[in-house]
Amino acid sequence: MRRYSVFAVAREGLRYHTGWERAWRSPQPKKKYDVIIVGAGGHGLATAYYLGKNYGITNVAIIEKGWLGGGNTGRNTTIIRSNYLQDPSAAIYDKALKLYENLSQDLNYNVMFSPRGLIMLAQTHHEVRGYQRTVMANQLQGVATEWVTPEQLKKLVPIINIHGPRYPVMGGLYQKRGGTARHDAVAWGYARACSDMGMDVIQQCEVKGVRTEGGKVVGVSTTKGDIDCDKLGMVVAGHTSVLAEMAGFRLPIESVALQALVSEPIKPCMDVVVMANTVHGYMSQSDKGEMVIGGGTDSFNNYTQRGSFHHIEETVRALVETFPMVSRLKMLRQWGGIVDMTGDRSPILSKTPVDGIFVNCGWGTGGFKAIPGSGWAMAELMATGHSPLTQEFDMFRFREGKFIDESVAAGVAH
Amino acid sequence: MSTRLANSGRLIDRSKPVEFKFNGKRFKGYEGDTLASALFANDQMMVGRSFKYHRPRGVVASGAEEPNALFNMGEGGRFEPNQRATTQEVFDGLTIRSQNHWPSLEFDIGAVNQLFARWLPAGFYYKMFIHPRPFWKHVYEPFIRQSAGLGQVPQEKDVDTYEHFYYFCDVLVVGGGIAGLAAALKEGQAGKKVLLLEQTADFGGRAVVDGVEIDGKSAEAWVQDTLAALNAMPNVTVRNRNMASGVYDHGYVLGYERLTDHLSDKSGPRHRLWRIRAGHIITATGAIERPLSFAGNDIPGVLLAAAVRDYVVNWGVSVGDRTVVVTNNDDAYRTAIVLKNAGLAVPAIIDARASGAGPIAAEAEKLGIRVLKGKAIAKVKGKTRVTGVKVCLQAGEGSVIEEIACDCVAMSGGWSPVVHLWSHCGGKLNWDEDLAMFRPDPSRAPTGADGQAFVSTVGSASGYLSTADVLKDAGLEVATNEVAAAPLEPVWLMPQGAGPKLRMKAWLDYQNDVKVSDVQLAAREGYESVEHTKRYTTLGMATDQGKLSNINGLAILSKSLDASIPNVGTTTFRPPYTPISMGAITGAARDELFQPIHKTPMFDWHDANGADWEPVGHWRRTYAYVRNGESVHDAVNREILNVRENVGTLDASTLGKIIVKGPDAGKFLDMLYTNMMSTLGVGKCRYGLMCNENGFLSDDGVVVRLAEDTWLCHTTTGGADRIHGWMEDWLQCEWWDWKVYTANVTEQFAQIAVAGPKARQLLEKLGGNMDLSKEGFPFMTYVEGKLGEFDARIFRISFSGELSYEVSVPASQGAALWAALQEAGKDLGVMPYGTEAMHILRAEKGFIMIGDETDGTIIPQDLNLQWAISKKKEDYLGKRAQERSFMASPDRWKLVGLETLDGSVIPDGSYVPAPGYNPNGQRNVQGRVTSTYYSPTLKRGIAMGIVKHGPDRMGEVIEFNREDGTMVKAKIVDPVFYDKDGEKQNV
Amino acid sequence: MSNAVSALNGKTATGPVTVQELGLTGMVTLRGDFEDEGFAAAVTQLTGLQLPDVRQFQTDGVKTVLWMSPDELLVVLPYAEVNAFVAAMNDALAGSHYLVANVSDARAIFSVSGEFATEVLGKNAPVDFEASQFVAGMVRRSRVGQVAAAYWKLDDGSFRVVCFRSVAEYVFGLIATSAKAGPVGVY
Amino acid sequence: MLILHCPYCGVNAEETELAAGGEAHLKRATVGDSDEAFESYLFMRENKKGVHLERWRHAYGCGKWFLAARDTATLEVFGTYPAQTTEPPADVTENIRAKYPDWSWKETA
Ligand SMILES: Cc1cc2nc3c(=O)[nH]c(=O)nc-3n(C[C@H](O)[C@H](O)[C@H](O)COP(=O)(O)OP(=O)(O)OC[C@H]3O[C@@H](n4cnc5c(N)ncnc54)[C@H](O)[C@@H]3O)c2cc1C
Ligand SMILES: NC(=O)c1ccc[n+]([C@@H]2O[C@H](COP(=O)([O-])OP(=O)(O)OC[C@H]3O[C@@H](n4cnc5c(N)ncnc54)[C@H](O)[C@@H]3O)[C@@H](O)[C@H]2O)c1
Ligand SMILES: Cc1cc2nc3c(=O)[nH]c(=O)nc-3n(C[C@H](O)[C@H](O)[C@H](O)COP(=O)(O)O)c2cc1C
Ligand SMILES: [Zn+2]
Repeated sequence: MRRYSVFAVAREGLRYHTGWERAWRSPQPKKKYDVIIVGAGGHGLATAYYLGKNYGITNVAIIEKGWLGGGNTGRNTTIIRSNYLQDPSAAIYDKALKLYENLSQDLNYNVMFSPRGLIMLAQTHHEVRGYQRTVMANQLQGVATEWVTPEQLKKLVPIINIHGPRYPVMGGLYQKRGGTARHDAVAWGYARACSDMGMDVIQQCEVKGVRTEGGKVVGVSTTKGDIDCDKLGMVVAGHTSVLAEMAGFRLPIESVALQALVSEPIKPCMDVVVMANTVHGYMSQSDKGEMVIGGGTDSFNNYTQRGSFHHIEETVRALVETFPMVSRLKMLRQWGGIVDMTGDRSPILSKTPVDGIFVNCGWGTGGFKAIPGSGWAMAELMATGHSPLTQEFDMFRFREGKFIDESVAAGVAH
Repeated sequence: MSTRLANSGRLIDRSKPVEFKFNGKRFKGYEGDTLASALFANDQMMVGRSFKYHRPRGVVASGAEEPNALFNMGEGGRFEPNQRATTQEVFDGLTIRSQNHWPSLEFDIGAVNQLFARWLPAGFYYKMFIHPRPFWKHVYEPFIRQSAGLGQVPQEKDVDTYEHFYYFCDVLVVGGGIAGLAAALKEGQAGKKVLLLEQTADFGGRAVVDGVEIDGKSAEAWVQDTLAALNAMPNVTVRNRNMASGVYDHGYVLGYERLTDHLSDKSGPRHRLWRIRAGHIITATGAIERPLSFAGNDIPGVLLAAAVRDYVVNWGVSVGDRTVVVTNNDDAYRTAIVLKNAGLAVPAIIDARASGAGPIAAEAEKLGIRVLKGKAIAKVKGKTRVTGVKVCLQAGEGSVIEEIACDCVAMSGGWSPVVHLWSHCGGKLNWDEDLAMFRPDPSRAPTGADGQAFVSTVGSASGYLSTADVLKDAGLEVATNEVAAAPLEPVWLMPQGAGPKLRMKAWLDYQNDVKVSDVQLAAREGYESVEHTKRYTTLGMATDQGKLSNINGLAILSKSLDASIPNVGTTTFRPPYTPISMGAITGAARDELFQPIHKTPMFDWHDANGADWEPVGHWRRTYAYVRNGESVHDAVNREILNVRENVGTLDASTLGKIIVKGPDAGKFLDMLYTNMMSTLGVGKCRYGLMCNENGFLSDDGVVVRLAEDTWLCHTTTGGADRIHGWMEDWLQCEWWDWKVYTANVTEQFAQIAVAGPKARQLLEKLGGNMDLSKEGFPFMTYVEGKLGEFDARIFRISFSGELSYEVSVPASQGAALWAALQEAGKDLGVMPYGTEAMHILRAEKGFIMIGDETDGTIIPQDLNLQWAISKKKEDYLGKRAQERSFMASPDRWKLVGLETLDGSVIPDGSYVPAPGYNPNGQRNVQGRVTSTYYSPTLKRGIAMGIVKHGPDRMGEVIEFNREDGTMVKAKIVDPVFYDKDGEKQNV
Repeated sequence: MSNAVSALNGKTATGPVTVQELGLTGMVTLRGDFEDEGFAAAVTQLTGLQLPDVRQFQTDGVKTVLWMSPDELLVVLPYAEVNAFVAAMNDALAGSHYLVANVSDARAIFSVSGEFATEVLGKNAPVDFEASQFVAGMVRRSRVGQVAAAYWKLDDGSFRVVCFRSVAEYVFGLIATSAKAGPVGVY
Repeated sequence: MLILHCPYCGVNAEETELAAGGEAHLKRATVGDSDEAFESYLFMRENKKGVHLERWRHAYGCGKWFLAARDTATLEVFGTYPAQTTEPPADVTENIRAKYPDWSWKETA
């Protein structure tokens, strides 16, 4: 693979960039692969990447029904943080954050990871206690987070109104290492690296059926024909229930729409990500200048990638209250994605009732930040049958009542 | 130069001049002008700088599709970035400033980017800035961000107001051109309730500009007549300056009405967001002209042909003195003719079609206009404005045949129907080879709640271009004076064989600086999906959402992939059609009306007496009553001690109160609560616990049996609606044959806790007809009657551990009772106390608090509440869940009291580390604090927490972490810190 | 009760559209089986009014009986008569399965009247208030802004709006603001 | 922005007047039932892409729960019906079959 560098760009510039090769091949499916990953979103691609990188398993196909990165990975608000409350969450999200910190170099593709810092506002006494609990938990988990006062916060976010008449800001949970990354680049960078390892990223190919024999997976049927495999990874987010049904089991998952919107671009005015969970809104500014805004999910099952406008309304209302300047910006575009919500709102990385089938799903409203860590752990699980990072995220936890609940300490998704 | 013409201008009122400021300079215009037309009238060609290369930019269009002319507009609380000059009407006193340049529009440092342009192709940043690692965050990213971003940041709070309006109609017609007017007329005559929205100030769309004749009368006249007919119909409503911004599922449409944006007088709401429910939606949104892709097509002075025409006909301004028209279709000839008739020079029409135009060509030539066939523009000359064009063969690679001097280029690459609204909910498109356009496919329309199509299109929005066809599509057979047009020839690149040098100067997306070469690069690198190309090049992601660039871009993409255009497909159309203000989305819900505040009947008293407010759900409760010179913390301690020594009053009105009545009410409550409620004696109170089906504690409160078949259930604040809904859920959906009625009477009563050794004295001072003596009114019972002049029901329950009563009166009497208690209690030292004192009082007594001891993962057993779990019942909500292995495990953390050795207060949220680390390298933990306070009564820090095997480890000293990394030592003790034997509450 | 006060103590905003909190007003929630003659009879006997049809109300100008749900009515009557009415209802229905509760103080009741009252209400509720759709005699439970509310329309074209007491100020503020902002000009 | 017809008060209520309640016709598992049975009652969801039988409450209206048959892929509503039933009524089933001829409900399949 031609490596990317400023020199390569300089050289190409002189010949009108006619020399660049494809970022990834678009191959026809082979008859059989050692591993098939369904879903070329961030998690699917990362799983494949670490299968190759960490375990030398490269006879892998990543099968995508649409265009790679076109699912939630391609439509998320890119918040990255690891200040989660529960141990298993903090472990996998912080693994992800550490990998993000070197991802551009690792993939030789600039994913624009931007550790600009992230603040969760505390606007009630309950939230204050909740976030202080998180700070304490994070300390023992080896995740650096800190509590900031309203005054410190105002310095970090000049456009915020800390004296809001309704919910004055009482402080915030601050993770300096948190931030954002260029979502599409994450998918593209992994796809390029997978392709370079000889893996097949097969787009425009929908999995229509899962073939099993004697309780063991043997392959999938797709719109490009049957493809065999020894192991199958289902990494299809909002469509997990559909895939599971093909394989004959159910999961504790419901698919609902989550929306986001962007404002028209303006000059840089907020160099940190702010989440205001009492009022249900969060905002960051992209490198192009748009304010990237998100809020809560719809409440009904939905596969349309369209949400209900009243949630946009609630979110915008909340942000105008928190950042008065927002009132005079304009909404440029709104969109939705289908997120996979589990019974305890935490992900599932697990073996399944079918031998050889593994599932990586349930990231719901917050899985972009987890992509590298999830891929790393999932690869370990699929290759070795066990991973300390995935252990607690087993799908059978619901039977024992062993939940991983992040909502407890005023904690939230994104 | 561009200038105001002596006559013409159907939209401007020359008798009403207005003055406005551009970059500090005074400009003149007329009422009816848009900013764009007014700027042209003042020969202001250059209006801004592009996003990436900071290239000079001029106006290209005359409507919503304009990508370039965006301004910082207004001042202070009315400042707004990125206002579109082509849709903003001028008014007296308007001020605007151009964007995205430093130090000035004419001289912009950022323009150096142009020199590096060839090294800054699409996606260059993915390939560069990778090393050294820290540089991205600290060097590269800040630079990129600063050079991007367009408009300035609003600094002051918005001083305008906004509102919403719900509207319901049978048919919504979007677009006030002839198609929309005709469609509205038809539906109106059919007796439907019709709403017609037009985004601009005036009606008639293109037809009135083109000067078409409809059945012998001018389009202008036809439009006025039709409007008059519509206005005469009671069942038809017509609104202008109201844009349908988005179509949502089940016939929901947002109308963005701009009420004062065009006025100097800003009083009243600025925008009104219509929430329309339409049985059916007809989009008559017309078509948008496409640019042509030739080198230098972004230089100021290059405009869409129809726009140049609009400026002359609608606003009486000429963009240039000498205009070269370049086209692949007949419509642009109209522009040449209009210009010529206005006395302006048209040196040539450059028609890419070898066969040229239809009859209209003769008309042009008759006026002395030179028509070049099969020719193209090789390159536009000029830097900050057009100075001429180099002509070449369309079929060739761009070798120049001749140069033509001009100061304006009017281009037309054909038309694209406005299909946005059709597509928002999934309406599909067909590619029309002949017209080279995507047209709505009626057989694949968006479907609504009934599974039927709920959007249709008429007119140019359906892809019809001649006036006759447009009106036919709207159901009207008319005769027009239009001559037949020769077929258009698709031209996606000009000239056809343009080399890399030219392609690098052929713009597709003017605002985001995306050129033909960028799309070709994306294709070359495998970003083949149109969605990949969009995201890799940012084509169509600017504030105009690619209204001009998308089709041209994907045509280039399909050529590069040599796939057919329909196979490449379009990107997804998303609302809004053009950007809408966040203020409009917010509507009236700001400041006081941002969210409802729930207030108890005593709210005003609290507010007047130093209440430090705490939001609890949407309620406002008093955290503490702060006296002058006191800190909140002092106030809390004072309130606590006063309850312990004298008597305090707490506003407990927010507690939920639900009546449960019926023959099966007892049975029902036994399922709802972990306790047995059916056996509770009439007149008695019992503390009860509720769990969800997952076994976790969800609420608690005192249950009172009012009568044989009637119970009163108290819930936590904010629990009221949730628990009432929960009850109704089970009664309606699971046990619908049980005879039980519920009523949420929370707000019917004001409730006041009167707690402290002198509580009884205080109540007795009010007098009344109830026996409040120890014997006559035992603990955990209630009495009903007159307390002084108040109609009261008094519960003898205690959450503070003191002698305590909860007095409940009709809400209308709450304020008076509260005042009476303060008055009567003066000499007893009565003081009101707030929620924080209440929390600490209960903590001193070891009472748990929902939300502190519980967090959604706690089962009653964790809190040693087995005593509240009936063993006799075979079922209650949550019982089965609590039998699951993990819930039954002896290793679950259990509630204990905690006493710091040094008397200090354990920090909130603190954890108890255990030896060693888990497989993920995290420190093991064995417990955490759940409530922790300074106890003024005990003069030391006290706390409750849950600890592994806690109750078996009484006396053991464990360590809690602090944020600074140090540890606090605390002894495990009984959670009841104060009055262990409960003597004080039983006096 | 001498010193009893309603949520906003009669607060009024006058203008082309007038918004007024009606002060202490008797309101009783009545739940029972509408099919059961006994129930219907009791209601008619004590109010002198027929059981209203679905989403309708019956009124004699003093007492009003409103349909709230398939098994719930709201009886509006003079404040002073409430206790007696509740007692009488208890006697009349004794032995049957029903629920009667005085909710006079749990609610706030407003009158909204004037030229463009329909448009004012239409600014804050997803309800078609257009005269031909929302006719006198009709009840509609919905929202006003972010809180629950019930609307009904009298013969004189004015509306009654009922909401919970604790949000009376919010509701008043919202409707008064909408009134002050002026007409939309469609009805 | 869905509209659903409330079978109790006849209002075509918009989403903001309603509260969604998830999959309908769940059979409550409880004491005496296996861990598996209890798990599937509480958590395992059909989450169908296609016909979904679900619960809604007319929260801002008559307060009653009702059930709806809705297509989660197209948002078409085949019908709504009272909650006091253990399976979809015939007319609703018919409407569904008009679109999906061989549709049959899991329980009656
Ligand atoms: C609006 C929005 C905002 C969000 N904001 C954040 C945020 O700020 N921070 C954060 O961390 N997370 C956020 N998330 C969540 C995050 O986007 C997701 O958790 C994450 O992207 C999931 O990645 P994935 O690879 O698992 O799924 P996806 O990216 O959705 O990939 C799944 C892929 O599987 C494919 N697929 C499905 N079915 C089939 C089939 N039958 N055959 C073949 N392929 C199939 C799909 O086409 C898709 O490409 C947000 C999500 C949304 C929708
Ligand atoms: N000969 C050609 O090549 C050609 C090409 C295009 C149009 N035309 C002529 O233009 C006319 C087309 O008539 P028409 O009525 O179909 O289209 P139109 O363009 O004349 O009118 C469309 C109207 O809809 C409005 N509109 C667009 N989007 C809107 C939105 N979201 N909300 C509110 N309003 C919106 C526009 O402001 C415009 O007034 C005919 O006379 C036709 O001959 C000719
Ligand atoms: C972080 C982020 C920033 C975005 N910025 C823009 C933008 O500047 N302009 C734009 O048109 N869309 C922007 N989008 C939205 C995308 O155009 C697109 O709507 C989204 O990825 C969902 O895809 P879809 O609309 O094709 O379904 C952005 C999306 C994300 C996730
Ligand atoms: Zn209803």
